[in-house]
Amino acid sequence: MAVAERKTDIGPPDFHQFLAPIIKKNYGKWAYHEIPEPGVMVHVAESGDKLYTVRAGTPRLLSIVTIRAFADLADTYCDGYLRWTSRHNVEFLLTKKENIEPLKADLHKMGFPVGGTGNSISSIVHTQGWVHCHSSATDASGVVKSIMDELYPHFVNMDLPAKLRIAFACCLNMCGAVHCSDISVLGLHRKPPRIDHENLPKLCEIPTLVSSCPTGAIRPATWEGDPSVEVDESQCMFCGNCYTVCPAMQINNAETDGISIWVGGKVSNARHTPMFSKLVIPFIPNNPPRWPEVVEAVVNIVNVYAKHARKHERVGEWIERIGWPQFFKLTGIPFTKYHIDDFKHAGETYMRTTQLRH
Amino acid sequence: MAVAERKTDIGPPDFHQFLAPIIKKNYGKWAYHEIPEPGVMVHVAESGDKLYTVRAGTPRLLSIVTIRAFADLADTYCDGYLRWTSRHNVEFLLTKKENIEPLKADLHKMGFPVGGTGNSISSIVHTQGWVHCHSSATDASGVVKSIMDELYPHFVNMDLPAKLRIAFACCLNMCGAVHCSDISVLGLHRKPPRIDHENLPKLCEIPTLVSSCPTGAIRPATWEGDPSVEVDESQCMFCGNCYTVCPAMQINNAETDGISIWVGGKVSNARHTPMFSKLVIPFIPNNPPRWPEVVEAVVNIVNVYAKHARKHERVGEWIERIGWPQFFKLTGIPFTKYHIDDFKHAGETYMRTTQLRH
Amino acid sequence: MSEKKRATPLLDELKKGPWPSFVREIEKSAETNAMARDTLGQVERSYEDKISHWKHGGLVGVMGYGGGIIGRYSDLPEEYPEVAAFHTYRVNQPSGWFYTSDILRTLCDIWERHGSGLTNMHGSTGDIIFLGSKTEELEPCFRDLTEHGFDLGGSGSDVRTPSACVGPARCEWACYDTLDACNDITHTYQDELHRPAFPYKFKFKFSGCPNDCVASIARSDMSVIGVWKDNIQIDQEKVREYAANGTDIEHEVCQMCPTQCMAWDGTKLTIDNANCVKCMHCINVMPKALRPGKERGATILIGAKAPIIGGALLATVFVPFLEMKPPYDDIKELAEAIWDFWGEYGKNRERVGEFIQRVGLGNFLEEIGLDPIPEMVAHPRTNPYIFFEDELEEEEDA
Amino acid sequence: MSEKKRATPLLDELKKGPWPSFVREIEKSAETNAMARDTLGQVERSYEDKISHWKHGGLVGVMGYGGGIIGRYSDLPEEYPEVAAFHTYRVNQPSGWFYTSDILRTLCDIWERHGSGLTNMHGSTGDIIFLGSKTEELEPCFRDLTEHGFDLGGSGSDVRTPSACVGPARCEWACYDTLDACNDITHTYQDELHRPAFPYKFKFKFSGCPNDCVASIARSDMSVIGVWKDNIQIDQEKVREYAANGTDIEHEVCQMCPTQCMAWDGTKLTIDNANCVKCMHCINVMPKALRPGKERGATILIGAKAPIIGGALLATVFVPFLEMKPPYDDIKELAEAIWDFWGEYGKNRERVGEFIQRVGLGNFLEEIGLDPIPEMVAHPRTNPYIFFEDELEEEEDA
Ligand code: SRM
Ligand code: SRM
Ligand code: SRM
Ligand code: SRM
Ligand code: SF4
Ligand code: SF4
Ligand code: SF4
Ligand code: SF4
Ligand code: SF4
Ligand code: SF4
Ligand code: SF4
Ligand code: SF4
Repeated sequence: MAVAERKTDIGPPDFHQFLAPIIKKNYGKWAYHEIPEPGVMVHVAESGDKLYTVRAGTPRLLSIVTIRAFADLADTYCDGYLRWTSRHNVEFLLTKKENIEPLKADLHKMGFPVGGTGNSISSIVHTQGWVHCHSSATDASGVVKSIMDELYPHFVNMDLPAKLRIAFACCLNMCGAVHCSDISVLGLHRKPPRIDHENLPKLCEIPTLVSSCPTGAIRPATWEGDPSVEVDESQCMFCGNCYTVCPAMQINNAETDGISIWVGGKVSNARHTPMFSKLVIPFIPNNPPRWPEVVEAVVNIVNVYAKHARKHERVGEWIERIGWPQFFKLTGIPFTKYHIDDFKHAGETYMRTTQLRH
Repeated sequence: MAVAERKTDIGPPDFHQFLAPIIKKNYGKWAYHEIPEPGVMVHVAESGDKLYTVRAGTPRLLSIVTIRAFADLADTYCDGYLRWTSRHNVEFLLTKKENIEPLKADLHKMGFPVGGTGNSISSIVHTQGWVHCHSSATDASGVVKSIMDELYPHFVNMDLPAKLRIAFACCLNMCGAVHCSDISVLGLHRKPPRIDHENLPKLCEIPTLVSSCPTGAIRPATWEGDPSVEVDESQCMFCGNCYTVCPAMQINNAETDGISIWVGGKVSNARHTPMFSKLVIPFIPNNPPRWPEVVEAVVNIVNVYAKHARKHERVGEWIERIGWPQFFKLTGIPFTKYHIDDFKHAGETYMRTTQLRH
Repeated sequence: MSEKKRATPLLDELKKGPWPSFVREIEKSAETNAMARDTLGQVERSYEDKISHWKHGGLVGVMGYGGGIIGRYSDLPEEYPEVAAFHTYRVNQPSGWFYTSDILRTLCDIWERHGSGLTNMHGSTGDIIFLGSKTEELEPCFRDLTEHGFDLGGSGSDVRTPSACVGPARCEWACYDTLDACNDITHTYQDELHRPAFPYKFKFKFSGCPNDCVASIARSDMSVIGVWKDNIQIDQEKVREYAANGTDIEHEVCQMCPTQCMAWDGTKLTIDNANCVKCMHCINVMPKALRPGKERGATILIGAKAPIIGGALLATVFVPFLEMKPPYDDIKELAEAIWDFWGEYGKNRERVGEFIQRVGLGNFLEEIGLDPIPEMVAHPRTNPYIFFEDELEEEEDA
Repeated sequence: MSEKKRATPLLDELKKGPWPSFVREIEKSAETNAMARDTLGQVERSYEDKISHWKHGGLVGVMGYGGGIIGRYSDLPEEYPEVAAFHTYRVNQPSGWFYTSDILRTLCDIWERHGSGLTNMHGSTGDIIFLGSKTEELEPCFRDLTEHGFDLGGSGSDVRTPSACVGPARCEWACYDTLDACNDITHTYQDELHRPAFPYKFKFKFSGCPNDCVASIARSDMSVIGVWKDNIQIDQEKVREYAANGTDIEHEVCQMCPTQCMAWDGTKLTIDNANCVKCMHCINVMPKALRPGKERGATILIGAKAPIIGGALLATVFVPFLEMKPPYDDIKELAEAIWDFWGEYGKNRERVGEFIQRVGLGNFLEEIGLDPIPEMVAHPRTNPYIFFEDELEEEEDA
């Protein structure tokens, strides 16, 4: 009986029911927008209607207590209409210009900064870390919070040459945009998996496990008469893919896990085509609760970029203009053999021209 | 006795003995050069001395009869001093300006065109073909002669947007600059090797042969009880490397061998970094003695380039500016699946941006 | 239930500073919710030990679905019993992440009844994440959700929850209706979303223009990016206004155009539209003066992914321009043709982008019935290793 | 000896047209030389059959040398007996291909005595090619050559005949003495050139500036390309002269500079030399006005090759700037360090460029004792697959 009533495959609710009347009316008929101040946008419709957006940063991990408070603010200032952005910011959608200031004041009181628009640093796209994931080489939320505390002025101001997008991921699965961000902070393991031979045959399919390794480091083997695997440690680059497919391949390691820093990726097709992020700091040890070395490294890169890039130049575009040697020089980051690619298409990254600055 | 006198490892003769006195005097002290007319250069030394160079095209394959004739010309006009260039042209090195015209007249009489300087098409760098090599999928000298007969005006004039460098090779070994030329003409095989099982074990080492195949198409096998190899024909892309290491893997095939055309490579570091040539016509059958389809294809590309490129723009730079879709449109060359890379780094050549012309 | 609030000196450090604190968020829920309380405890413990205390999930889920729930267990269940099981729901968000205050309260009420009271707004793929549920609550919570109009998103080897930029709801540059396309595709593929039957995950993302505000070109197996075919619309008066107000049009606009197809003579901006690659830069800088053209549609790109395991990939152009009108049959046909071929020949855990590289783009196109065109490649091949197969077949036939 | 001139109707077609004809060249020798006569015959036969009639060479050579001769046999020896064996000599050219009429006549006389009278001036690697010798003539011809000061070049898995651009002998841009460097290196490595002991061939090429007139960056295992470190020398008066004579300095020079580091205000050209990448373009366009700087040397690049078998490679920067003074010890040390490592671990028929890719540039540098610097890469790695080996070692030591 009860089972018969069970609804499935209904899909997400139709978004139309959540659109404000001004949006329904001017849907697809917006003429232009302006950003009168950080965190505030006005979109002007062909009809002349004006929609004001107030954007606030969040920690992404939200208690229902906070969500209800946002709902209350929306009721007070914008007839209950709000949305989230693709970078975890909340946006209040106002029709009354005079509501902007009081809304901002309330958000400020609640501790949510208004900003993230235009040439600013928006919220960091990030992942679970020690709050939820079994693979994480570091925490996510804590590192992100520590970095954003320092970059806060760049969130509430629009004082950079261009948008600067930061992403964080706690392991090589890179659940987010780490592979294509202006600055990326990436957790990584640095030890081969420890094999739990006892439980391996019960928990994992050996052929799947063997084929999961990108470098072919895992081979079938027997352990005390039972089927298991062995790892050629010299071939392991600690990607953790074996651990993803098999819990008996423990990759986490409190002593050697930590963080790497990458720069120069982008997603948009504006000016330069999309680019991957490139390694700049291979390793910084985990130093909770505030990861000061990581914060310092990110702030340093932001500062050097802010000082040297031209208007509209994203981090990767700026570095392409000045050249990587100059980037390493200006930031004072040492260049090591780890920076030189040695994966599948490594040869494509070697410098194959004499065009160098001397 | 006789053996004792035998000289070895003496190396090449010291070039100094072949340098004209004006060169010795101004060695490393040249100030600038000019190209007063096609095929004639004047290099002015800091001392004010002027060295005139008259450059003439040759078929590269030269009889000693011709070389002696060049020697005679050098005696007559420039005290016996001459050189060859890295593209098979002969250069007479004059100190007397008044000797330029008579030298040009003599060369003309002998059938050697003066030109190849500046924004021209210089001689084609090429290989042996049916004149000497066992691997050749086509002749070299005949194709080159047929093409240069048509491009002759671009050798004796400097009427192109930039230098245009053509290379020819008769097989995938590419003995020359085919992989990095503005236009390349490349002989290719299109059938898997025919295995001479009878002689194979005598002529070839099977492990070397097996490992010679870039796609792993060759496997050890037995043939009538004797060791030999087999070829997985679906994996063979006809590179001929097996034939290079083993004569029993006959790759030449009169019916299916032929020619492909490539464009957009360059070597110099001027403006754009060096680039590889890219495939534009996958296959044209061999049609001796004058390969009219090949000649037509090359002339078409030269004409379209001459018409559309900007000054100083090499072929590859021009195409990068207008985009490959436009190149195929302007030349009328059809785009096929063969143009899409499917070798090791193929994915790196896919279009990974929305930046397209519509 | 762990009643006592434990001391969390390390996490307390993360309540300091101007950026809003996730620790405070957990604490807010912890005031009334024991799971949130144990979350705090276990995370503090991770901060001490510098290691995750979560274990793999195993097969948990709701009846009849193969995805939508990520199973999770504590490796310290005795110390933090309330989070011994701590699964997440991926609740499929409405297109464009639009909400009303009412619907948000409805969601909060459901999550108050069944879980930790902690969420992610949103997960990286775009779902509403309900963070931390006990195994026995999975089915009841699911019922509560569907009764209020929500369903689960994807996980595992299925269609993943599609997402879309704000599009025509607020953005003047949207070249098609991203929200509708996302909603339509999501509803069409409910079965593929809930019942994993692919070699690996398959993500759709919809951006209204080449700015790509949902990062689709980097993060989706099928990336649909709005674009126009005709000329950029110019309001010369407004261009002059920008110039008067301090925009350096020569340097900020013309010289930064990737194809250098613009010219500014101090009073008039000219665009050689045949060479414009629709990068958006000039429009981004002068939104009042320039607008995308009127003949609008989308570019379809295939195969982006994060690095695991063959290396990260950006998506590849498959269709330079497609009109985007409901019911979006062209896109669906393309997706289904891809699934058929990849579904049959893709290896386990091989994303479609990696599969294409393995079989070769040319072969892949042939199999799914799309003609090769030069727009699909940055440049033609540079190596001479051509498989002349047609030739062979022709001759075998003869 | 085949006395009769055979009919060659196909080749006769190639005597027509304005470009000098190789057929006429063969005919010139054929008037007095039977081998040349049979060459004509066999090539005509190839034109009829559309196939090469040459077979592999086997091991032919001169005493004590492992290279310098390419063996060749006809597959129609009965029809063309004079070319039944038709080997080539690679005679090491003088640096820069400089000759006097006398030395050319000497070479012609030698070749008249011992072979077909046909040559290539020059082969693609740079050698003087004597085209077509019988086996029994190999040793006598070699003696004749060495007695007149010539030696053989390379073939097989050895150092190949180095070559150099015209350099300081005639070119105002030569940043080092290409001719001397080439000559010095060739003489230093006579043993490596004549006695193949490497995994595969190793080519040196010397260009005096980044125009790279011997294509070294594309065709040599060690490419030595001249460059300067300081500022481009400008003669502003001459720049104005070019402008007056029609050079569009803004468009032809400044806008084509790859780093956009130049500015022209109508009377003065300024160069931001810190951002100049020494591409040569501006100097090429205005040779009277601009000259390379005064602090000169060379960039050393390693590992170019044609496609067989792993795909073509351009050379990789190893040393951005090296002073180039005899006896060129730095270059020699580098070459020898490379040979040591590649010689020991390179596979048969693996060029050094492919070897570097197989072992990884980072590891390779470590083995040959060169520090990694960012100039060696177009950009740092984009994938996160880092082998943290030092870390492991350190800890194992501890
Ligand atoms: C709200 C949001 C879409 C959504 O549906 O949620 C959005 C909205 C707008 N984007 Fe975006 N973008 C949003 C994420 C993105 C992303 C995705 C990401 O960051 O992960 C990108 C790609 C980033 C990248 O390249 O790495 C993105 C690249 C752009 C660009 C191109 C910037 C560039 O020069 O590369 C523009 C144009 C501009 O800002 O000039 C743009 C412009 C805009 C405009 C001005 C469009 C408009 O006319 O309304 C919107 C306000 C931008 C602002 O914040 O200043 N939007 N935008 C997203 C807000 C994220 C946030 O909270 O910060
Ligand atoms: C004689 C020779 C060197 C030698 O030792 O033999 C030579 C000599 C000169 N080269 Fe070269 N280059 C010579 C082969 C090359 C090559 C190699 C090749 O073609 O295989 C290249 C690289 C080609 C490529 O990129 O694919 C080459 C790229 C250049 C360039 C750069 C052109 C560009 O814009 O990319 C210049 C600069 C210029 O011409 O403006 C140049 C300039 C020069 C100058 C003007 C240098 C000078 O001041 O004397 C010389 C006369 C050029 C002319 O012919 O107009 N030379 N030059 C070679 C003549 C070949 C021939 O007979 O045609
Ligand atoms: C929750 C979320 C991160 C977050 O905090 O937001 C997430 C979490 C996990 N991802 Fe992810 N991925 C999430 C978005 C992504 C994205 C971003 C996106 O979709 O735009 C990516 C990169 C884009 C892509 O798909 O390539 C991503 C690439 C991966 C990978 C990489 C392998 C691959 O090529 O797909 C894995 C590994 C796997 O699938 O086994 C992975 C696996 C996982 C697992 C299931 C861990 C595992 O080994 O099984 C994580 C569960 C964590 C947990 O305990 O909750 N996750 N994952 C995101 C989903 C939330 C949502 O539904 O909204
Ligand atoms: C004679 C010459 C072509 C010409 O007509 O000029 C030539 C002819 C041959 N080359 Fe070459 N190569 C010649 C310059 C080149 C060059 C150009 C260069 O050196 O600048 C290259 C490309 C650059 C490079 O080294 O990568 C070149 C790349 C090859 C390859 C490709 C494999 C490789 O990676 O090295 C082979 C295959 C082999 O080595 O087995 C090859 C093999 C051959 C063989 C020996 C054929 C074979 O399979 O054994 C050819 C003998 C032909 C014959 O019957 O005489 N030849 N060969 C050139 C040498 C003349 C000279 O000494 O001056
Ligand atoms: S990035 Fe890794 S550790 Fe972090 S949530 Fe994704 S799978 Fe888990
Ligand atoms: S961590 Fe990665 S490289 Fe190491 S064994 Fe596991 S799958 Fe292989
Ligand atoms: S390109 Fe091939 S066929 Fe031509 S000479 Fe070189 S090895 Fe011989
Ligand atoms: S021709 Fe090339 S691909 Fe074919 S079998 Fe021989 S080596 Fe392999
Ligand atoms: S992707 Fe384009 S259409 Fe969509 S929100 Fe961003 S700028 Fe607007
Ligand atoms: S959209 Fe981009 S490519 Fe087109 S004109 Fe504007 S800046 Fe240039
Ligand atoms: S490489 Fe440079 S130095 Fe040598 S000839 Fe060419 S232009 Fe002159
Ligand atoms: S040499 Fe090249 S990079 Fe340097 S200023 Fe001249 S054009 Fe620019």
